[in-house]
Parts: sequence; C-alpha cells; structure tokens
Amino acid sequence: MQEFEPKIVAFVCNWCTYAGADLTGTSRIKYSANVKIIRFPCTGRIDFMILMKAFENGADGIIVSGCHPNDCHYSTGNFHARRRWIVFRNLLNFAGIETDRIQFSWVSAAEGFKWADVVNNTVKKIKEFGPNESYKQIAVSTLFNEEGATHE
Amino acid sequence: MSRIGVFVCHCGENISATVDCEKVARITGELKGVEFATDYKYMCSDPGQTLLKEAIKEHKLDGVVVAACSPRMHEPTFRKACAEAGLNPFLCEMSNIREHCSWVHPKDDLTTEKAQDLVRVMVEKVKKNKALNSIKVPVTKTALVIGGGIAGIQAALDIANCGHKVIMVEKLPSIGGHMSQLSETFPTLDCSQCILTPRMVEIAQHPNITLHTFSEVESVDGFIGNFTVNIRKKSKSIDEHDCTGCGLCTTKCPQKKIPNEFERGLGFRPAIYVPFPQAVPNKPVIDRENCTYYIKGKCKVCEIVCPTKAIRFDQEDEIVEVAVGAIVLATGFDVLKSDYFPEYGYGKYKDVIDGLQFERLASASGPTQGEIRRPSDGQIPKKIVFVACAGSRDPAKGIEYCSKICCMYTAKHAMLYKHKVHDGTPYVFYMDIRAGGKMYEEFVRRTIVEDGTHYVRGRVSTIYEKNGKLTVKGADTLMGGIPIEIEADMVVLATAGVANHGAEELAQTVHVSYDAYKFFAEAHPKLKPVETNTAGIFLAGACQAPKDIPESVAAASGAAVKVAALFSNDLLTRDPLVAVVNRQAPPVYSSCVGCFLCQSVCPYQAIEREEIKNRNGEIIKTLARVNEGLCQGCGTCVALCRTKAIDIHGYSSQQVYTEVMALLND
Amino acid sequence: MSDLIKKVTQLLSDKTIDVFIGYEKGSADRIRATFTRTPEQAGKLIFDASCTQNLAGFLLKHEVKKLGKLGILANVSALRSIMQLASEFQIKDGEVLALFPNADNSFTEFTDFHSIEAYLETTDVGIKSEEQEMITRLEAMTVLERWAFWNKEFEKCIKCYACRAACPMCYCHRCTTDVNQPQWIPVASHELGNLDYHLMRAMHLAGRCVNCGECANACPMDIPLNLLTYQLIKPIHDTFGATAGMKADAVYALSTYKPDDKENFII
Amino acid sequence: MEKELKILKYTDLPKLIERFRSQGYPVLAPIRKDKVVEIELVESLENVALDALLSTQSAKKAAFPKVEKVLDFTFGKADVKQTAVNPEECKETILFGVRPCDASGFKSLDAIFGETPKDELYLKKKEKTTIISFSCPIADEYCFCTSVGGGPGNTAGSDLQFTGISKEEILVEILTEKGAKLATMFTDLLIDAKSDIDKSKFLADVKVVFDVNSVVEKTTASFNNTALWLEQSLRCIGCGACAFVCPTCACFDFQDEQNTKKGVRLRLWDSCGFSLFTLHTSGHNPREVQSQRWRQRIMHKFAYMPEQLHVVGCEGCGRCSRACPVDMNIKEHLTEIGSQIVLIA
Repeated sequence: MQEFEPKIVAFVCNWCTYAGADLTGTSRIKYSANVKIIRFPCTGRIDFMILMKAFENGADGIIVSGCHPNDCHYSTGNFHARRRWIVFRNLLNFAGIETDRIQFSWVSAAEGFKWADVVNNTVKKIKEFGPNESYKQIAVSTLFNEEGATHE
Repeated sequence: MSRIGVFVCHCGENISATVDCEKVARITGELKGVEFATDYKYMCSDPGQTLLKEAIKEHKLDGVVVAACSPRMHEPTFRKACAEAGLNPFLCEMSNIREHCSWVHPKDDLTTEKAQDLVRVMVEKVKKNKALNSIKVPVTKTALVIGGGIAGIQAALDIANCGHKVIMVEKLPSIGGHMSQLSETFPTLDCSQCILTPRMVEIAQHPNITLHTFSEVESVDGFIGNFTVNIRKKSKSIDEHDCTGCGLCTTKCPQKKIPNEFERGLGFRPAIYVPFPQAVPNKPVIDRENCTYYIKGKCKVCEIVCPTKAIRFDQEDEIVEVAVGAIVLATGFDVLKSDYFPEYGYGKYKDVIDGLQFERLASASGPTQGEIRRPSDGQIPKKIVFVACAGSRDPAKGIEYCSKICCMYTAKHAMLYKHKVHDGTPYVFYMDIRAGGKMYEEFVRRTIVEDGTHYVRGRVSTIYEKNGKLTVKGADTLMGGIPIEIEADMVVLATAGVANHGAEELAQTVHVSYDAYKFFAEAHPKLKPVETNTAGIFLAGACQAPKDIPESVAAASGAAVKVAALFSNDLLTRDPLVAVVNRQAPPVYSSCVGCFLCQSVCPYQAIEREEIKNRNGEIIKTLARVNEGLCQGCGTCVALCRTKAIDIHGYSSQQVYTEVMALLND
Repeated sequence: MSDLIKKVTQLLSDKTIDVFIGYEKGSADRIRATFTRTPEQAGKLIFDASCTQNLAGFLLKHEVKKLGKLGILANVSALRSIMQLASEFQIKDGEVLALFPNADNSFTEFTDFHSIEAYLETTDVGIKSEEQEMITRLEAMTVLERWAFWNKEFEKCIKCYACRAACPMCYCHRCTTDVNQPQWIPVASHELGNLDYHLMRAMHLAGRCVNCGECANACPMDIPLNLLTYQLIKPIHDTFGATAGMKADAVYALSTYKPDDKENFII
Repeated sequence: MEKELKILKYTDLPKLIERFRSQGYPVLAPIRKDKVVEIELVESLENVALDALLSTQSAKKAAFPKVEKVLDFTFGKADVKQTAVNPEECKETILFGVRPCDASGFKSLDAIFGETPKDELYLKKKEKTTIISFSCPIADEYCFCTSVGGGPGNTAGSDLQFTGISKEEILVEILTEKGAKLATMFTDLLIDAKSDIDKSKFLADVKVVFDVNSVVEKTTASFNNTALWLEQSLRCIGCGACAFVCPTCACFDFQDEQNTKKGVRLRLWDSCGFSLFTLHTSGHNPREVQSQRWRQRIMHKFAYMPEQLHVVGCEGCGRCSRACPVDMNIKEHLTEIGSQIVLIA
C-alpha cells in the first residue's frame, strides 16, 4: 500500500509568512507539496472556526503562521491571535482533539529557510500521527455516504 | 452561474518546467462556473495582458483567476488589466503557482496537482468576490518631523521649501543633535558648527516651520493623511516670549557644578542653562532636578536678576494637539554606555573617553577651547590610543553589526590630534578599515601616511592604569598575533552607535516596527529604505541604523520627497479591503449586539459607536461602525466578533470558508 | 414575614423599582423565577438553599425590560453576570437594583456597579470542588479518551439550545449558529453539528463565563457543558490575569494582550 | 380486529428481543444513560429501562428522527444531480417498552404527516414500525394523560400492550393485525388470559385536572388575551427543549450540508419557541416576542389541531414540563386557561 500523504492547510498572514514563503520560492528551497497556503491579511483575522472547518473538510494537519511578535504589519494583530490560540488550544485539548495537529509558528518575510523547515517538519509529524481519524468519523462527508431511510 | 476565466502562466520555464500548465488549464476549465481557461507563456507581458483583456470582453467574464507568480508581485498588474477591460479589479485573484509551487517542488504529478488545487481554490474564492470601489480620504498637508538633528533639519527644510507646513519636535532644549557636538567633519575637515548652525537658524525662521523644543510626542492616532498627534511641551520654567535670551540668569545661577551633557560631562553648566552658545532657540531652561529652588524651595536668583521677569517657576507641561498628514522619524542614535567596557576601564579611568568626548576636546568651542588636554590633569597627552570597534561587530556585546562611522571618525581623530599635538604619537587599534565613500579611503591614507598614525590590526584585550599611565594590552594580528603593550596618556574608544534611548517606546507610540537592535525598521531593505510598514510614516537618518552625515542628509531628503509626493494630491486613494459591520432591515438593523469587545482589538481606533434612533430621537440600538478611513484591514475584529456582524472585504468569511472547502475537497 | 418580602414590598410600594425578579415555589420540589410587580404579589417570594438559579439572564429579556425599573435577587453568579454584561455595554450603571442574600438571611442592597465590584473583590468566585474534580479527572485522560467522552456526551445533544437560552452571556440576537452565509455551524444535531456548536460556544464564552452553571442545569439531556467553559477559566486567569464578571469596566481578556504573553507552542 | 388477551411470563421477556433480533428486526427501546433515558437500538433486554417512568425524549424519533437525510446531490459543470432517499428502503422495526402516551402520540403525527401532500418518508417508517407499549404502573405530578383523553393503560396507537399483573406475569393485549403478526413470533410463550382481568387494578392513578373540551374552547377564544400569554411566559427563555422532547411536535426545517462538490439535504426538528422560527428575510417577525411564541405552542396543540385535524396535539406525558429549564408547567398553564372565565362568542 502507498504511503499516507497528509492534507495540510496553512493559514498565513500576508505580510510576513506569505512573503517568507515567497522567499522560499525565490531561493528555490524545496519542501513537501502536501501543504497548501491560504492567505489572510493578518493572523489576527484567522478565526478559530476556520481551523475547525479545515479539520472537518479532511485536513490532517494545519499550519498557522504570521509575523514575529512586535513585527506585525498592523502592530498588534499577532498578539491578539496569540492569546486566541492559547485559549483555543486549551479548549481543543480538553475536548479531546490532538492540538499537535496544528502547528503555530512565526515566520518573517526574511525566513525563507524557516518556512521550508516548518512545512517539512509538520509534514513529517503529521505522517507519524497518521490520518485525522477522530474527525473523519464525524465529518459531514460521512452523511454523504450513509444509507438512506433509518428509524434512528 | 458565474463566468470565470482561468489564465495559467508558464512564466517562461519558471512554472512550466515543473508544472504541466496546459493540463492545469484543461482540468480547471472543467470546474463549475469556469467559462474560459487557457495557458500562456508570459501572462504579465503585453500580449499576455491583451489576451486577458480580450477574453474578458469576448466571454463576458465576471471573474478572473491568473495562476502565475506571487500576488505580492503582479496582483496590481492584472487587476489593472481587468479594470482596463471593464471588469472590476477586485474580481481578479491570483493563484501563486510559482513561488509556492513550481519553484519549491520537483517536476511530478503531485506538483501539477497542487497547482490545480491552488487554482481551484481561487476559482471558488472569486465566485464570492464582490466588486469594490477604492476609498478616497482627504490629506492634511502638514508634516510632523520628530527629532531636530541634521536629518530632521534637512527633512523639515526640504518639505517646508516645497511649500508645506512642518511641525518639528525636539526632545532637548535645542535642535542640532549630535552634529552640533562635532568638531570638524570628515573627509573635508570643515567645522561642523559652521555648516550646521545656519540650517538651525533657518529652521527657527522658516515661515512654514513650527518648532517645539524640550518636547516629546505623547500619542499618535489616525492613519496616513490624517494623523492626530499629541505633543508634550515640557515646562522650561521660563516665558519664551518675555525671555530675550540675554543669558544673565545663566551667569548668576549659584548652582554651577552640573555635568554638562552637551560637553559629555567634560564641562559644567548651571541649573538654568542654554545647552550651547549657538543653541536654537537660544533661550534657557531650568533643570528642575538640579535647581536649588525646586530642591530646597528657596533661591529664585534667576527670577530676581531677570530683566524681563520671564522666569515661571509654576509653569506646567503643556499638551498640544496637532493634525498632520505624514510623519518623519529622525530621532537619531546614541553611543554605548560606559558600563559596557569594564575591561577598558571606561568610566573608571578619567582618561579613557569615547569618540564624542574627543570631539568636544577637539572643538574650538569645547571645554578646552580645542586643545587636546586629558580630563584627569589637563596635561596634553603625548601618546594616545584610539580603539575602533569598541562594541561594534562584537557578538559578545550583543552588537553584531558594524557601526559604520567609527573607522572614519577615528581616522579623523588621529589626524586632528596630530594637527594639534605635533610631537604626539597616535595609535589606532582596528579590525578592518571600512572607508567606502567619496574621498574616504584617501582620507584614511593621509592619516596613516602624512600624519604617521600607527594603525595596529587587532583587538584590545584590556586597559589598566599603572603608575599614571594607561597600559593598553592588545595583539598585532598582522605580525602573527604578537602581543603588544602601549603605555598611553589617553585612550579614545570608538564606541558603537546604538538605537536612541526610548526608541522602542516611541516605535510603539507611533505604530512602526523595529529591528532586533531597536533601530526603526524600513518597509523594504532595498526598495523602500525610507518608508516604514505604516503608511504615512517615514525614516530619516541614524534612527534606522548608524549613518554618517551625508547619508543621513540623503535619507532625509528621500523621506522629504515621499512626504511631498503624498501631499501632491488633495485626496488619497486607498484599497477598499476594509472591515464592515453588516446592516439589516428593522427591527434587527444589524446582527451586531453592541458589546464593543471589538473596540479594544482595533489597532487603529477605527471602530466607532453608532446610535440608531427612532423618529422621536430615542436610541433604539447602539452598534459598532467601522471608520473606513481609519481601518487598515487587519481583520482582527472580524475573528473576534461572536455574531459575525463584522466582515472584511477581500478576506470575507464567505471567501476564506470557500477556500478551505475548495482546497480540501478535490 | 421574611426580610425579603418586607424589602421587596417596600421597594415596590415606594416605586424604587417596578418589578422584582425573584424565586417562588415551582412544580414538585423545584423553584422558579417570578416577576413581582405589586406589593401584594411579593408574598409568594421565597429564598432558600434550593434557590441557586442565576436570574441575571432575565435582565436582558425584551418583555421583562419593558416592565420598567428592574430589581433582582442576585446571588454571586448573578452579580458577576451583571458586571460582565456591564463591561459589554448591555447594562448601564444604576439601571438594576440587586438584592444579595447574606448567610444570615439578611439582604444587601446594591444600587451601583461600584458597590458590587467592592463586594466581589472580597468573595470567592471559584468553581465548586466537585466540578474541579470532574475537570481534573478529564484532564487525566488521554486525548482519545477525552474525545470518546465528549462524543458520547454530544451524541445526546438535541440542539434545543437550552444551554444558550439559559446562559446570561448568550444574549446575541443572532448567534453564530444562526449565521448561514457561510453556514459555520451545521444546524443538524449530528455529531459534527453538536461538536462544532459546543466548541464554538465554549470559545465565545472563554473569558466571559461567570461559572453559574445554568447551561448544564438547563440541559434536558444532562450534558456537563459547564465543564467546557469552566476549564478555560484557570488558564485565562493564570496566563492573562483576567477573571470574568469582576469589574464593570474590565477589558475582555481576548480583546487585549501583553507583548510578553507566555506560550510554549509557537515555533 | 377483535383484541386478544394473553399472558406472558416475565422470565420469557428476554426471549422476545432475542427472537426479534434473530429475525433481523431492529429493536428500539428505552435505555438508561446516566440521568437520562434514551430510546435506542438494543440487542437484548438487559439495560432496557422498563422501570423508567418515561424516556426523556418521546418515541417519535422511530418515524421522525432529529436528523434525517431526504436527498443526495452532486454538482456537475452546469447542473446538479439529485437522488432522493427512497422511503421503501427503511426496515421493519420494533418499538419496544415505550409508554401508552408515546404510542398514542403518533395519532397527531399521523394526522399531520398524513395531510396531502402526504409525507411518504414519515408514513412509510411509521407503517413499518410495530409498537409494543408497556402500560404505566407509576406516574408523577407532571403526568396528566387522563385530562387529555389518554390514560396509563390507553391502548390507542399500540399494536401490542403489556401490563404487569404480578411479579411473574404480564398481560399481553394484541390490538392490531401488525401486533398479531408480530405475536406469532412468540405464540409458544403465550397462554390465554382470563377475559375478566381488570387491568385498571395494575395501573397508576392519574387524576383528571381539567376538562379538555373547555380548555380547547377557551384556548381558541384566548388568542387576543395578550396578558394571559405574557403572564404565563415571562420566565420562558425561548429554547426548544419542550418541542424536542414532545411526542406530538412535528415542526421541521430543511438544511443543505454541502461542500464545493456535493451535499445532502437534511430534515431537522425545529421549534416554534425559537425567535428565528418565523423570522422573515425582510427582518420582519410576525411572532416578535416570546409570549407570542408561547401562545403559538398552546394554540397549535389545543386550538388549531383540534379544529383542522380533529385531534388534540397533546398526550399529557408532561415531558415538556420535566425538560423545561425554567419550570414552565404545561399542566398548570392549561388548568389556568381552562379555569378562566371568558366569553365564548
């Protein structure tokens, strides 16, 4: 059987990490193709619910990344995001969701190498975790396949 | 049903080398709502853009996805092209299949599949895009210059001479900055004061410039074109209008033994003082920490002798609110504190001084009237050692950068010393000589060849006092690292230039970012050297990194041009990617419940309270409203809002939600 | 005649308030909220150990507000609810008169926020020990065990939204659950819809929950919902130094920050 | 059909479930989950909560579950392919150990879903459900079945009804063809019962507290009695607990759950207690305040249904009162309505 290729979504801020990932490209540093980026203006914009949606739609792992503290293009967006994540991780963990499937990081526009590392390490980690079974069991998509009329 | 056009760019070989662009176009062309899909060698080229424009017209496209390089590179290009073809530019999105795909992955199916995914995501996003119109905001054509050193002075004069109002804020009682402390300047050795003071006077007299000395910026609100700044005018304890600057008070003040900051502690000043003879404004301030009256409650000699009764002991700080359209930061730099060099005995031995102190000794207006006499006993030092890189390029001191100006001023110091003490012997310990710049290398040569300065390549390990002499221990790395000991009469440390004290706080007050060394950060190291990441705020001089005078002046003029350009229009056009609070029909009005938890997350104070009233003027509901002039579109409020009453154009909940779904359901 | 009845009769007859929200005897051994509008009605007011319901939620109910100036029998949870609602601009100072039951069956009258704040400073606002034990027990489990635990609980959920309706902090007219552009939370009460709903709600109550336990009490399917929000109280207090419902002008823990907020998971 | 009376031994009860299962019938029965009693698929009699007064939720889920798929769809390039769920697919199922009020509760649902256009999905499931109810030996202060025409031994809606008549014996009433057909699976365990058995001796005593006809009359007449509805509902917090545990509440909502490629259409329970229940897109809400929603709940069961479907939409099971977080007690409120003096035009 072939190796498990995890689906990983990256939610990154436009000013630091997205630019950092651009630099990874300009520097031709190679990394795993499992990760696909969705651009946000700022980590402060990243709603915890979008992370839940990613898991529900079949993500095995998530990367959230933005500007280092004090570097936020909007000066404080990442500070607010950080608080939100601290709380959200607590909640997820208590609810029985593997918080380590979400990799939070600060990657600046200058850290092309770091971005590649973050991606590769996350892919490696998620491969060790295996598919996100807990969520796959309850994902909406299960309804799609479920048999029709039931009494319960 | 949407009519979306997909344009896959080969970027020559850059993309097509690893991604099967033709396949990407073919597959994504099958997506629901995609009307037209093609691939092309160079989408950004003229023919490429023409292809795009014609497709928009021919297929009546209502959305465009260009799969090419990073949107940070060409989004403006393609949005402009769409606009020219009559499609609202905000209905155009880019898939980054170069930086984020072809350049970072090998040539295989996975890479092409990823490219397809990235395009599919944008196709779905574009379906949710809304046509938007750019926002126009008025520009207040007054600039604020923070810092009255040579950089600030240059920027202020340039802006003012373009016919715009300038407000200058200087922390100290006089403008002039470090340059006013210098004796003579490399590489021409013309006297610093002589070239600087006319400019200082010009500032004071310029009809377009308002000067606030002994003042600091308290707060900055607003955004590009529309800043509101509060300036704290610290109490000078004198009435500037009544005071004629006769200076009688300063001579009569009984308190005379206060170390003079301007002289770097090499001289003394009274409690009521003018920092230096050519100060602008040339009017004294009372140093309340050291004034007998403020300490003991009695004295008031100055008040008694003042012919115009200008002394105001009860004067309080004053807060001035000003409206400005742009801000230039020119707060300069500082030099390392003495406690950095225990091994050099700086601060311990009177005759170990720093470069600025040497400038004062060499200055005709200095404590020694320009004679090089050592602080301890006023003797003329016959043997003098200059230590370059004192702190700079020294990870151990936490300063890895090169302070850049030291090589040159050390050479200048050695030269000045020789010119003044003909029988003296100057030594210079250095790591490398960095003399890039017009006439710089020649200048250093002269110091070495004509003035016979002994340059020793190597670091000084320790300096200690032995029978009245300063023993300088070092090694000559060019002589195979043989140990050297020099018994010097005086040592001058070319201490590293560091960020000004309080730079961090100021950065947070004006909302600009700063680097690891607390120097203010430019928007781009090469292409935007005088801009900051905060629109409307610019950098001039050494507050960004150590700079010499010509560099500071050049940067200042650069910043001034940016300001002038901004002021060249009455209206400023901004991207409409801002947050909005939804509105609905009565009786709901909006799903906003007016909890205003969003108010404190907004970095730009863009969230206002809106009261909805009935015909009788009674308040029915209070809800949040986003001031689209202030909003910079970070979206932090959006993520916080429990009722999802706030959304943001360009990154709306609908859009990001669909992106996630499209990405994961292939 | 009890002190309570005396006091309320007084407040109503001298028109200090128009309505008093208190407790009366309910079905079987239950108690229920009652809205006393005339001195005559005051007679049926009761207060005893069983009167634990947090009545503060009613302060925002449209039809109750319309009755006029409100008085309320407020236990610690209710007082904290009032503080939290005040910090979210839902109640103005002086709008509500609160009667707080002291241990000696006397009642303290709170007419302004300041006095409530002063009182709360001296009060233990922690969660009950049995609730803490339950949380500790869950925290001791492995992640997958916890997942199984909550799945079993959420399976029972029928999305009647009694938790939301009973929560004094769930006063939004349009809950995220009711947002359908996009449909963040599946409306259906299948496992996913339930999980999403409860996580979303817990997150929205993080730093706002005053641990009154109404959500769990209200749940007809007996799901221990309160634990979800309760277990966030400690980290929020320890990391950010914030406790909900203590000050009327408090800044919400999640809409402020410290540059040096501690975390150990961001690389 | 003529009802038959049989006797079954308690000790044989487990065999019934075994046989139903071995014949491939899914069996739904009340089971305990901590403090709540749920009706779920069971494999054997053990942990079937026969002693429970009532299940927390009603048995309506057997034919009207809280979430039910009605449609699958997939998006093509230009069209949407749909496949509706086929009602015929549902299995013959046995609803075991529920109470008479659960069984009779289906009267209302049958009436509502039987209206044209007929709701095949419900009707098929109902048709394929055989109900074995257990009469009530106990009742509590929330029960008022006798006031709405039911009772602890009411056989309406049941196919078989079991009544414990001693420690060892159960009286089995075979009430319908469906019931008889099912009974053939355990005829060998049944012996004939004496025809003069007085079942009522073994039933709980539930007092009649109001006259249903006058309640119906007065409810109908009270539409404009705003004060009454406001008074009763001041403490109502507008959740849906009452509706969701109710055996006769039939309101539902359709929701599509989809991604960018495909989706399902679901039928979900809804409640007139929710403020969004009647909210129009325009922002207008004909039932703007909670008292109007409370009025709707009562009027629907005691005015509109009797008038239009000739059934009272309430079985007196009292579940809504037990579930209500703020102790709205329907028995009390109906008594109040019934006892008011109003002019019947």
